[in-house]
Amino acid sequence: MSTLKNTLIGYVSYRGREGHYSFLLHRLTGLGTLLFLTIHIIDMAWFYWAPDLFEEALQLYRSWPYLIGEIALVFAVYFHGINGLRIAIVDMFAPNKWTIAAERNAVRWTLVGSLILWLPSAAIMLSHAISASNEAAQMLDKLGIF
Amino acid sequence: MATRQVKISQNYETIAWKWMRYSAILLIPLVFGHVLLQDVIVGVYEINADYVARRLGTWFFQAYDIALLGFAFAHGVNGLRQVLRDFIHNPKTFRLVSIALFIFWAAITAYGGIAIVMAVNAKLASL
Amino acid sequence: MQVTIDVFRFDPEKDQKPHFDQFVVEAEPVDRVLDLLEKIKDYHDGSLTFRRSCAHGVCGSDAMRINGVNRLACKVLVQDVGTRIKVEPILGLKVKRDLIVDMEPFFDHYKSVLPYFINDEAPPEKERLQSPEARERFDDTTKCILCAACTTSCPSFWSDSAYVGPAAIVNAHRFIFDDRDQGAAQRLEILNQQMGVWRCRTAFNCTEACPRDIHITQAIAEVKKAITSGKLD
Amino acid sequence: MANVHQYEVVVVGAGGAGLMAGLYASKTAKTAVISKLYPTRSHTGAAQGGIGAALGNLEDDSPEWHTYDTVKGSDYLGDQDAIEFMCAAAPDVVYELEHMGLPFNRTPDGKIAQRRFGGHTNNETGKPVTRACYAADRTGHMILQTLYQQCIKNNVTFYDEFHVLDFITVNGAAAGVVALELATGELHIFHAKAVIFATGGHGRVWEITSNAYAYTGDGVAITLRRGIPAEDMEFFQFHPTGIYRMGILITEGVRGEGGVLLNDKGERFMDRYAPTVKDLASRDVVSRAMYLEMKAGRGIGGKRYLHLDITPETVNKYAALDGRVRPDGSPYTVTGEEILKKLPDIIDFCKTYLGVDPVSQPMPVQPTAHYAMGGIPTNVRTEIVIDENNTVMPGAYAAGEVACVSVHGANRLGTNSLLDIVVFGKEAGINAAEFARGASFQPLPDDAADFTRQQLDALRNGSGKERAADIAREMKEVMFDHVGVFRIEEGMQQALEKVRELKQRFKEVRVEDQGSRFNTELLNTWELSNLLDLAEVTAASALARKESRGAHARDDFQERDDKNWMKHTLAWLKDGDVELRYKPVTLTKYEPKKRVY
Ligand SMILES: Cc1cc2nc3c(=O)[nH]c(=O)nc-3n(C[C@H](O)[C@H](O)[C@H](O)COP(=O)(O)OP(=O)(O)OC[C@H]3O[C@@H](n4cnc5c(N)ncnc54)[C@H](O)[C@@H]3O)c2cc1C
Ligand code: HEM
Ligand code: SF4
Ligand code: F3S
Ligand code: FES
Repeated sequence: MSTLKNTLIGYVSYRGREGHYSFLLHRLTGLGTLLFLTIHIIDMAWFYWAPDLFEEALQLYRSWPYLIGEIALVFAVYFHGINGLRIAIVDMFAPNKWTIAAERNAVRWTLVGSLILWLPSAAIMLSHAISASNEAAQMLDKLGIF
Repeated sequence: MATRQVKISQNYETIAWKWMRYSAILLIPLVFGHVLLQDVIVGVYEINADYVARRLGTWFFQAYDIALLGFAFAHGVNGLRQVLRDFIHNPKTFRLVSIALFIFWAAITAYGGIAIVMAVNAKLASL
Repeated sequence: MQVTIDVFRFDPEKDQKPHFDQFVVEAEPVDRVLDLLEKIKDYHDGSLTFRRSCAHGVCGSDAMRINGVNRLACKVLVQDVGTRIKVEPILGLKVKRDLIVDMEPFFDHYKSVLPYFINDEAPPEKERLQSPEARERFDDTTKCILCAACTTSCPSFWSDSAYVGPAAIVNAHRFIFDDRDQGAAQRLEILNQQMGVWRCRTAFNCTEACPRDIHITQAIAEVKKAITSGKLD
Repeated sequence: MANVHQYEVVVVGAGGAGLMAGLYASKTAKTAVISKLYPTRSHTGAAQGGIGAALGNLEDDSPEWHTYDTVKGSDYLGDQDAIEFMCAAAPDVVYELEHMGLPFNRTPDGKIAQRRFGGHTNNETGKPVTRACYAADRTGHMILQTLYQQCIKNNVTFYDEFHVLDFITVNGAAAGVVALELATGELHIFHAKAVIFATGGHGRVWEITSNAYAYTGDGVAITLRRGIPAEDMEFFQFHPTGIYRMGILITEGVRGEGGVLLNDKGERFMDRYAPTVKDLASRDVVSRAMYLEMKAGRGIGGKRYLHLDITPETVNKYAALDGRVRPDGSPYTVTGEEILKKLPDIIDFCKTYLGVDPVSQPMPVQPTAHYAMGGIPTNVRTEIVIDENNTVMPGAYAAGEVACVSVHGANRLGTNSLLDIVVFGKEAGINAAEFARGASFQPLPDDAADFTRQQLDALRNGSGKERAADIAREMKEVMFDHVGVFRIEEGMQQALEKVRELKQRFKEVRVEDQGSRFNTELLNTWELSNLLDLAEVTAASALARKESRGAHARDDFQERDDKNWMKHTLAWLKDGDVELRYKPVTLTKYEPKKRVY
């Protein structure tokens, strides 16, 4: 029996509470961030290793699908970071705060905190994109990417 | 009541666990600072080769980016290793995977690290 | 009132694959889910199998997944879950038949943490003295009834059944923080291994599931802390 | 052919008595403990209040007082040699449990904490005494866990989820047991030099009970079928405070901590029935008082329940009225928090099952079938005796609730059963191992598993005209109504006839499940056959006893009759009939007196 399959079934079918979903989200956002980070390190390094590719990558970063991904990434980083900090602090300094009431509250506040940071961030990013979109569209046209 | 003490040997698991948490505390300023600055405030539309060159030209950002690379990527790869550990049950296979992850981590870190360091030289050379 | 209840069925002697059977039974709002299962067994289908004994949440026989969450069937009333109920076996242990799973791996993990009092000094003639505060220190983890609701709600255990699981850690905690006991170092060494406390990702399902309201995640965190700090208080 | 295992000592049951026996027997003999439940699921885990031992940690106390209280509590039917033995052994065995790590609550100076319990008194003042050693309200849980932990530590061999169905005897001596492995449905023969029965009680005979589903009297039924009598089966304890309609137990510890019983008018009626100890009179007295209150229409709202009140206001009010003081002489008062601390599980039960918070509301309670004083007759060495001359069956032992030593006589005092299981469980383990050392295996008969197979085949091949669940329900109802707290001739006669009719109908029952793995329907049905046998023996024994004593209270014979009835009942089940004989009570120094509290 595949434990991977059963585990994934458990992840989605178990009716856990805040902790369950925060665990899933933490894992998902961590892995997502890692995927992005790996790509990001490589393409930024092209600045030195392969300047041509670097330019191309920069163009790619300015496409709409990428922009949506970036906005999601920012949320992922906020949530993962705040949630990770929450876990680290409770684990190391206040193990006795691992109680049902405190945990449920803390997870909710983590989400609220992430949103408070993310919503304005997302708005700013979108406004950048919109104001840049004319230029960008023209540039993209020229490069023949779309 | 006097505190009772025991001596427990600290192994890879213990260290990795602590590492995930200590790095977390350091990562907050590093990662959040980076994300806020590059993705939100400056924005990808303002970033180009020139910008990167200027940025890496300052010692501050060079150190910053090296710290970021060192902590975030190591943290992330160890995180990935933990996730994989959940699903790879054969100790031998897992050892191989760990080695592969280590090589992956070392290679990418070196690739990125060299770029950051060398970027300064490149910049200087181009002047 | 009428309750519709979907029950997970699997008889390895007959079935290739598991399926659900639906039963409609008469119930009172204060009936336990266990009462419904008994009713089904008595009047609808005698072959439905599940474990139970005390019927009031103290023996730990009947942990199962009720509407998606691990609960004791004898501690959930119809009024708590409504008139559509789905009952499945707990996750991560092999299903032997219907709602019965193989408990052996669970008890093996329990046994692996030296869940017994260790003190080789000759005891006094009367009781060993212990202050009420020292007794209070580990009170919470003495409540465990080994029902497995916690361990089988843990995502780390689903993906790797070699993880000792929250129940074993709870029972180790009960002795680690008992100031009469001298086996703490041995137990902490065991829990410091890859299959020990470090597999806990604080998913918290265990604590939410525990029918004895044990602060499991807290106990695990205290054990982690004892390992990293070497202090037992 | 069945699988055969050989052990010097086989223990049937892994509750407090079985684990203690297993722990001790395995020190010197090759031992297996067989249990139909995982050991930690045993009913010992449900015990709440405490274990009795005259440690005197909080106030003066002595084993002699404990002995006298137990003799009196038993309504002079208890065997005094056994009671003396148990009460004298009590302090040491409690210390032994503590040395095994059992987490008792503590007094401020670090000793084992004790609380009051019904029937336990200071013999000089007649006032209740703190004798019950406790671990919150889960003392039994802690005993069970601690003993199981010690068994793991000492590598005791377990056969978990093996259901014992028959007792093999050869040449009038024990030779082993036959068990069905739940996981496979296969039969196993355990060939042994000594067999210890520790299978617990049979409260499932009654409709409202505090007992587990597994409390089906297997041990007594198995031995009855093998020609061994059952002793004092008419004495079954009804605990005064079960949760209304569910029967879940509210420990006497609630009253020990100051809780009081109130009727519909808000009266503390126990004043009238037991002026000295009031709510802490022994269980038969309280249950009877409750019955009379309800019969007189003073049940809450005229219904069949009363209130048990542990709210701080009520406790403090009556503690002041009684002039109750703490050991240091200050007046006894409690706060909601203290109650929560001392009785966490009770509060949880009430919240879960009743939606009532006992810290602020009274609990609806009614008497609930609770404890079997009767059982397999044994002597003080826990050897099974098979007749009125106390003839011992070599190699056969019994301990715990399944046995009748008899330390509880006609009525058990709270906390004495946990004591009984550890003291006599230990005794059984030691004695059985010693016996095994000096004995050789009886030859195993070829047809050892045949009787078991016949029984199971009969269940599988019935006509199916009757449904087991209906029979069970009718038996429980008739037993609760007529062989319950109060009894009269006609009622018991009716019950006996009904049970016999049900036994006939039971022959038409058919088990639907033809599978082998985890065939719980088969085993549950077999258990029902045990309950029917025990119900019959109980009703017959009760009908014959024309007096009121302890838990056996008759409307038509209201007085105790020491002249004719100071004797133990022995009941044999012989082809569809119950044969009754009697044996004398062992007296040492306690002369029967009228019992007042
Ligand atoms: C709710 C409640 C509260 C109580 N509170 C107290 C208290 O405060 N103080 C006190 O002194 N007493 C108390 N008692 C009474 C006391 O707990 C029991 O009498 C005592 O625990 C019985 O122990 P035991 O070892 O005889 O049986 P159990 O602990 O019930 O063990 C029986 C064992 O036999 C096994 N078994 C049964 N049949 C078979 C079979 N056919 N094949 C194989 N195995 C079998 C079972 O699996 C189990 O392991 C209480 C009882 C109840 C129900
Ligand atoms: C912003 C600051 C960050 C903080 C405070 C943080 C914190 C943490 C902590 C405490 C853990 C351990 C969780 C546990 O053991 O239960 C963790 C796991 C993880 N982190 Fe981070 N992290 C941060 C950034 C990152 C980044 C940038 C990445 C990606 C490269 C990342 C990837 C991961 C991964 C993959 C895991 C493993 C997740 C799992 O086991 O489910 N984290 N993080
Ligand atoms: S810790 Fe709680 S959930 Fe886990 S086994 Fe013990 S009682 Fe059950
Ligand atoms: S659910 Fe599992 S991950 Fe930890 S907090 Fe509980 S053991
Ligand atoms: S039946 Fe005992 S816990 Fe549910």
